[in-house]
Amino acid sequence: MSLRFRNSTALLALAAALWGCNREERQTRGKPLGETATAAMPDTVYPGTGNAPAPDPRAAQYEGNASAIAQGQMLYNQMNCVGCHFHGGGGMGVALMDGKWRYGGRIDQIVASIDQGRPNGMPAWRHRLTEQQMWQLAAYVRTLSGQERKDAVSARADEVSNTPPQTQTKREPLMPADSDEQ
Amino acid sequence: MRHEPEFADDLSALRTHAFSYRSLTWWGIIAFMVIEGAFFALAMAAYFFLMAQEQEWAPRPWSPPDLLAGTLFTAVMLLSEVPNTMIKRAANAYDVAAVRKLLPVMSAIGLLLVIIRGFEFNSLNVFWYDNAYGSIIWALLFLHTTHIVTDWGDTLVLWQLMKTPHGEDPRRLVDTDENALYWRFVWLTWLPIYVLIYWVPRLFR
Amino acid sequence: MESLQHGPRQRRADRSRIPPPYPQDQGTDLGVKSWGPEQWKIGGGTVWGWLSYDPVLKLVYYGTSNPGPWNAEQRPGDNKWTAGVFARDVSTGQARWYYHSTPHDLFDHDDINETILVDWPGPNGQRIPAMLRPSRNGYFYVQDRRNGRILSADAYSFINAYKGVDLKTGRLIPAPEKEPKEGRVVRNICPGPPGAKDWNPSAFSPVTGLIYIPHLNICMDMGAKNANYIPGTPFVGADVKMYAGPGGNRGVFTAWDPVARRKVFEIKEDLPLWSPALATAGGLVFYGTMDGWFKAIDARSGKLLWQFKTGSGIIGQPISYRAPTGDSTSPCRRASAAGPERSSRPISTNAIRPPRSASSTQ
Amino acid sequence: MKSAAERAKLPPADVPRDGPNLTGEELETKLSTTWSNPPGFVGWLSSVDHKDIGRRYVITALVFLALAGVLAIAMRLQLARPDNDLIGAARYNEIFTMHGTTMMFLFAVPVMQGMQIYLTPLMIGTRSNAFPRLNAFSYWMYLAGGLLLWIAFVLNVGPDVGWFAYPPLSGPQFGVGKRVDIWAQMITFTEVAALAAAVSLTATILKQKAPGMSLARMPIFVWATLVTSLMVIFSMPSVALASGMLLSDRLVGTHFYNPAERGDALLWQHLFWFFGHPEVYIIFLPATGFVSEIVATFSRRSIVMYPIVVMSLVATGILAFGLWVHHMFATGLPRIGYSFYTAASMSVSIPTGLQIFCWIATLWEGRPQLKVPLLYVIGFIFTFVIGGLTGVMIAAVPLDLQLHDTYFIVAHFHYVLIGGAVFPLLGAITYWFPKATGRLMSETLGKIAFWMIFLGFQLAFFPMHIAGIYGMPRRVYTYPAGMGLELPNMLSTLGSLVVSTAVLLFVVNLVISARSGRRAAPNPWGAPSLEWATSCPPPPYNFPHIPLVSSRTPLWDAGEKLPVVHGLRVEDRELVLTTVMSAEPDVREPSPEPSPWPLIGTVATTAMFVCSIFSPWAVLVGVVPVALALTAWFWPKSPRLSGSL
Amino acid sequence: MRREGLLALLCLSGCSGAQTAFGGQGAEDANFIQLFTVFMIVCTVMYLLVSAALIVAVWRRRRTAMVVEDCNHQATSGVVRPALIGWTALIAIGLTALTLVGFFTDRSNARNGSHPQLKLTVTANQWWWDVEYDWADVSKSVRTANEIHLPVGIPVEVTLKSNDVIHSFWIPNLAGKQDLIPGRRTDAQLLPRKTGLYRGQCAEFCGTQHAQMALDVTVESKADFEKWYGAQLQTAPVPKTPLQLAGYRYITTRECASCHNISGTSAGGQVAPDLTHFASRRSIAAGTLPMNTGNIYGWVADPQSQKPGNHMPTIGLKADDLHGIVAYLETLK
Repeated sequence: MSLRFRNSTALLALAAALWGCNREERQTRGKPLGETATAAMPDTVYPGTGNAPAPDPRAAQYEGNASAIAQGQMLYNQMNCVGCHFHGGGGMGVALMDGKWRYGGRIDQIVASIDQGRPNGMPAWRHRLTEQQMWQLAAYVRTLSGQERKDAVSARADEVSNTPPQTQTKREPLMPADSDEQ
Repeated sequence: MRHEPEFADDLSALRTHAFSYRSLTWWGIIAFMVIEGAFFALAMAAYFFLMAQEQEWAPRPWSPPDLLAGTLFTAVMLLSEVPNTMIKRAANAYDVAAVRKLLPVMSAIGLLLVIIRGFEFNSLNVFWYDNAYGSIIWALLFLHTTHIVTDWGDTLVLWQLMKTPHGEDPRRLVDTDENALYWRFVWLTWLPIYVLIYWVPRLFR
Repeated sequence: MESLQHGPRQRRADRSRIPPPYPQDQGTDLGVKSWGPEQWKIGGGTVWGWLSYDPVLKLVYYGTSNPGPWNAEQRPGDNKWTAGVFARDVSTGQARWYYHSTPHDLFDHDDINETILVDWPGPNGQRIPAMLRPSRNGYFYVQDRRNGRILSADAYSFINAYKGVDLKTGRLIPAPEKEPKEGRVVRNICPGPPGAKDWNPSAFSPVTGLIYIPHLNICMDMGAKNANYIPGTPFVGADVKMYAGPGGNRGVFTAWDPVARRKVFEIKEDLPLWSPALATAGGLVFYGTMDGWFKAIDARSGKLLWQFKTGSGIIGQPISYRAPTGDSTSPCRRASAAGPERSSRPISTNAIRPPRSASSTQ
Repeated sequence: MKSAAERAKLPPADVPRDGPNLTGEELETKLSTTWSNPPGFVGWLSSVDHKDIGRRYVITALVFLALAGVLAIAMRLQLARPDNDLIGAARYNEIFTMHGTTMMFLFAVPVMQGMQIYLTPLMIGTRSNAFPRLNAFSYWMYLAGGLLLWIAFVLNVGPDVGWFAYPPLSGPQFGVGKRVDIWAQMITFTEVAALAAAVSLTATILKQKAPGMSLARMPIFVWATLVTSLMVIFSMPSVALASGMLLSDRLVGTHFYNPAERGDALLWQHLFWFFGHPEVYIIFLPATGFVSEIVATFSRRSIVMYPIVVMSLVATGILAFGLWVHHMFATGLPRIGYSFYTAASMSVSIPTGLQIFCWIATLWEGRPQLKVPLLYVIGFIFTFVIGGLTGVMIAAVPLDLQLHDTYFIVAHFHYVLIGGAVFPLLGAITYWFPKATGRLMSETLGKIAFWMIFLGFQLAFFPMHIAGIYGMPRRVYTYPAGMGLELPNMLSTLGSLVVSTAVLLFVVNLVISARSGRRAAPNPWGAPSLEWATSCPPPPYNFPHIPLVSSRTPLWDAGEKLPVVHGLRVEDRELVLTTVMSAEPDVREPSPEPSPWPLIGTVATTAMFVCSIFSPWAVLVGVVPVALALTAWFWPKSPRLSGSL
Repeated sequence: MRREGLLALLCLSGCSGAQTAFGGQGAEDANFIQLFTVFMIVCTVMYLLVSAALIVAVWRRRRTAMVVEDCNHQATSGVVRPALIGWTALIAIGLTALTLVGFFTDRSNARNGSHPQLKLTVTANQWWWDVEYDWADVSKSVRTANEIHLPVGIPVEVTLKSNDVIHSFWIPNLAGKQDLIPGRRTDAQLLPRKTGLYRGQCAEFCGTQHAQMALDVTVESKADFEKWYGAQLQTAPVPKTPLQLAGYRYITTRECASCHNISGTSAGGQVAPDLTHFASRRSIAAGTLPMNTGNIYGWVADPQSQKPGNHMPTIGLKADDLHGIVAYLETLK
């Protein structure tokens, strides 16, 4: 085999390796042992047109990660989020499949909403869920409005069919966090 | 020990092409038919298996598929057997001119069928992601659609091929004969699927 | 139903001295025994909806709500005192009798609907103090309000979730093929969770002797699943998809003759009827629809006399009163749904629980 | 030589043909120029010579055998001690899935089909397989499927749900990410490859037998090939449909396997095992073909009761489709159905019992020469019969309920697959190595390798019976101490090390003998069948003149001179078609020339399949290049007489 | 054929294992051992026949062989045909006999399980078992996890269902395995004949931690069973010491209550093992670790290191919370 051919295949394999290996990584332990339970969550709700705070480093670990989204889907059912938010359509709770996020649609902003709770009935889950679980839940919630990559999302859950397959949900444009429109 | 050849009989007089079971490609086409036949038979077995799981077939509130598009498709398909038989006879009679006239007709019929199939897909009254009933109905229709489209593609390629000087080669007539045979297989497999998609959901309401 | 952290306030084990009408309700501590261990504490069965009071018998009648969670497999047993009707002594609060209309409720069929107290023509001419109730499970109960015995129980709407009410034992006969099992959906269960008629009360007209029932015609697919109990979150455990029942209409306005036990006339409405009815002496019956039409129909024939388009869906109670002008025909006022118009789902100021629109699931 | 166009117009009389006036050296040079591949790397890629394709199939399959073998060693090292932490749970699950999938889909079936593609034309006396381009397409699709799976494994996106991928574990909710999609798509590749090869082999056997070779005179290996190919044609669509439905469940949200929407998890098991059980016979029957050929040659006599052996092959092929539910005895189906499948599973061992009788009778009647291939056959009989008998045991429901999904089953199927298929394969490779390379493998190295493999195998896999009875379930990455499993697992690990060194020795023997083994005469073993009538290695056109067959053992009955037929064109690729039953010459069939289009078609199909994992629209968009490639593949090149397939 | 004889022959190391198909303590498993013995005998005889024939065929030295060198490689001696008929008859009879024996064993198993006096429902989840004892009087039902107590000699019917993927309920000492399939209800019959401590394990690959999904089975006398059952009916004891109170307060208000249930407290989670009588069990996390204080500490502090990939998160507890939790958990006898 000519030298050039061998080099090009090596390069190709390296590039492919970088693409592949983190998207399916199962991180089983969210937090190294011994750290305090939940570091104070920076409040990422910012009024008016202030610039958004720097994104949280943990976001990259959970966004578009298939195993985090699958865990989030399981927690979404188990922690009774379905009871209020249904399957994204909303009922007692707000709808999660539209792009309207009054308290911010970024993953760390959603984690803040889960952690601190929000008016009109959203309970605060701080100390009732671990931080890793909240991030997994936020990762799943973002898939309801099609924010995540389609190849990290599962088409359906093993339950009654309630929405079109998630691999085909349109990506909703994120409304700016402070838009007053409902 | 190296064997010396002892010449028995001379085969130079044998013909270089033959129709039906004497042709090699005929056995190839039959093998592909058996494969796709097994595919359809298993898909229908899955259909009945899922029907047994459901309490009511065409489960409420999904109403059974509308009949118009499906029945129109079946009618046109059965009518297409007339030009299909004519092409087969023409090919067997080495009538290249007739074949060159009929192939565009078959291609047009193929196009018409594909268009009707488009209407069929949105007359099913159920989506593939609604329930297992919807999934198997869409699967059966999708499988047969790949079947129709591939054979329509073959007919188009054959039509273009026959227009070129290659059309004179008698082997191309053997190909036309076998393509006509395969077309017959396509609408033979459609009949049970038509009953399963359009009529069975009506009987068990 | 929303689960409460420290268990339902209403229920406590009753030592009623007079035995309830039917053997299924007799026994001690049934409120605890008919549940799994500790499950009665998170089992729901609170009180909401309509109360009636009989000054002569000095009894208060009210219904109890559905057991929690909706997934019946998680709470085996009859789940006593839920989805039934209590009759209590108004001064001491002791339960005189209790009738369990939907034991081991599968489909969120609370029994909180209104109980209309009437004098029922008894067999040999004497008057029986009875009570009429178009229940959520789809049966029109006529009971003797002294001891709760069932006089008649007929379906006033299309029902396939149950097979009927056994008048001897008073027990609802279930339909086993419609019982939801965890992990597998059961389809075409009629009536759906809001019941054959939700909380909106019907109206009895002494003039025509008919009961005017504005109710629903909604069926559902229901998939049960393991419900997790976290105080402050809905304790449901069921995926429900609701759709129109047979006939394609989601609402029906029925005039029911309780004595002849049959439907006199019915008006098919496209949207489910969540508005209460009002029957007046002038032979008029009023009700409203979800798309804002306030309708008046003739009490005997059911012919639509006039209708008036209001600003939002009507779930308020139309009332009539005599105006000071002394006019014979009493003009009527109706309380339309007040409150902010939110994504076309009217929230009435006095509604306890926002009704579920046809498409959302629980 | 005239250009193809002029040759087409020549009157038939003066077209050069082989025969008494054109034979020997001059004929062979003309034929080799007609039948050899175009020069250079592109020529190598567009080869349609069944010998090239067969050799590539076998070599690629052996590479995958080695890779899966390394994974097997990793698993054995992890299981050597209780509560071992050499390999984590997730990684171990990936490894056992890759081991199972590679062995079943990328080694066992392809290596058998590779041997069949290589040997069938030589054994029935023809110059090429029926649809040579389809054959080339089959190999490229197989290679693409194998690369897809292993590149994914290297990129940590390998499947981890077992080689059978039961939903709902492999379903959209619990089969997280793209792992199972890649597994299911690999199934589509290997199934297309196997079906294409089966169609080509069936047509070859039915239509291109040498004149005079009626069905009753076909070698038993060719019978085995025919039965296996028909089994592939009937069983592969089942796994294709099942994996297609799994892919649509996972990618577009259909509900085939979702019990909540009235689908069913058992639908997958029915469809998968309807393919699964015939597949293990697709792997086993060619091995019986090898054994019949080796036993006949090394007993110096023809097989005893040829009709019984052939009928046993056909009976096994048919019965194999009737007993798939014995994989599902523990799923709570009605018990009456189970007793039917117990009886069917028991009855399938009768034909195999007859075949073993006939082999032993042949050895009894003949004068066995204990060469390496015969040693492997004897090792096969000793090992396979144990596997067959444990198979009879687990066919009974009460036994299977205890032994199902334990290491007893792991022992059973390794006995019937390694014992039943790999031993005869190693014997067959040693037997036909001289024909393929022109050199003999060394006997001493061969014998050492055989005894190490045979004894190492028993040491590795017999203790697994004990481990299974002692309650060790399958697919566990570790087991607790104190259950009596320490000793069997340690023995198995030692045994597996012995077997792996022996296989290494076998490969060394292969490589050394290919370069410097003793030169082989055309028929080094004195075998009876036609492939030994031509030189070692055979020329591109296999036979200068197509032989005329008059008995089951042509070379033994032909004496000095081999009767041949002649009159085939020399400057165009041509072979003779004969009637199916009695093989009378019927048609002179032109055979397609080499073409790069099968490879280009494979690249287009691969692009479509792989991209369809990531977006369903790729199926519609990807069809266009595939259609263009196939059209170019079938479009006849020069206005010659030759057909296009 | 005495069963002990066969056992001595076959088990190399100690065979009184807690999880072995050769235990024989259950009715179905005893039938299994007898049937296995019959099959072993018949199969060994057949194997010896084949091996003998093969060895003789290869190593017999004789003058006249029908080989190609003597130009009569087609001929076969007269004995071959009758031998074939005999061999076929032998196989057919052997297989029919084995099938019938198997069929009768199956019927006797069905008879054993026909009148169950104790009903259980086992629900499999990803990587733990949820066990419920069902009685006509529902308020007497008991819910526990990863362990089963059975009275000896009483036929038991276990209804099997699954919340996620396919698992397999298998206690080799007592009976064969049955799969637990989501959306379906299957059932298994147990009839324990001998008291003892046994171990069952999931036998169908069910995901990352399939290997550590075991359940402890205790077969005891009727009296002991009644005593155990009475204890299981009680709600959790009230915490006494301040450390236990701190643990109680943490568990019932923080992460633990979202998943676990402790009857008698406000912790009502239904999606993880029931902890009401946690300390009375023989192992932690479905047979992963034996029950002792050190293991409780190790498990609660960092479950992902003991059973990587399971659904119990590592909370990263502070030291005093951890002490409190373990102290309270140990009171849940």
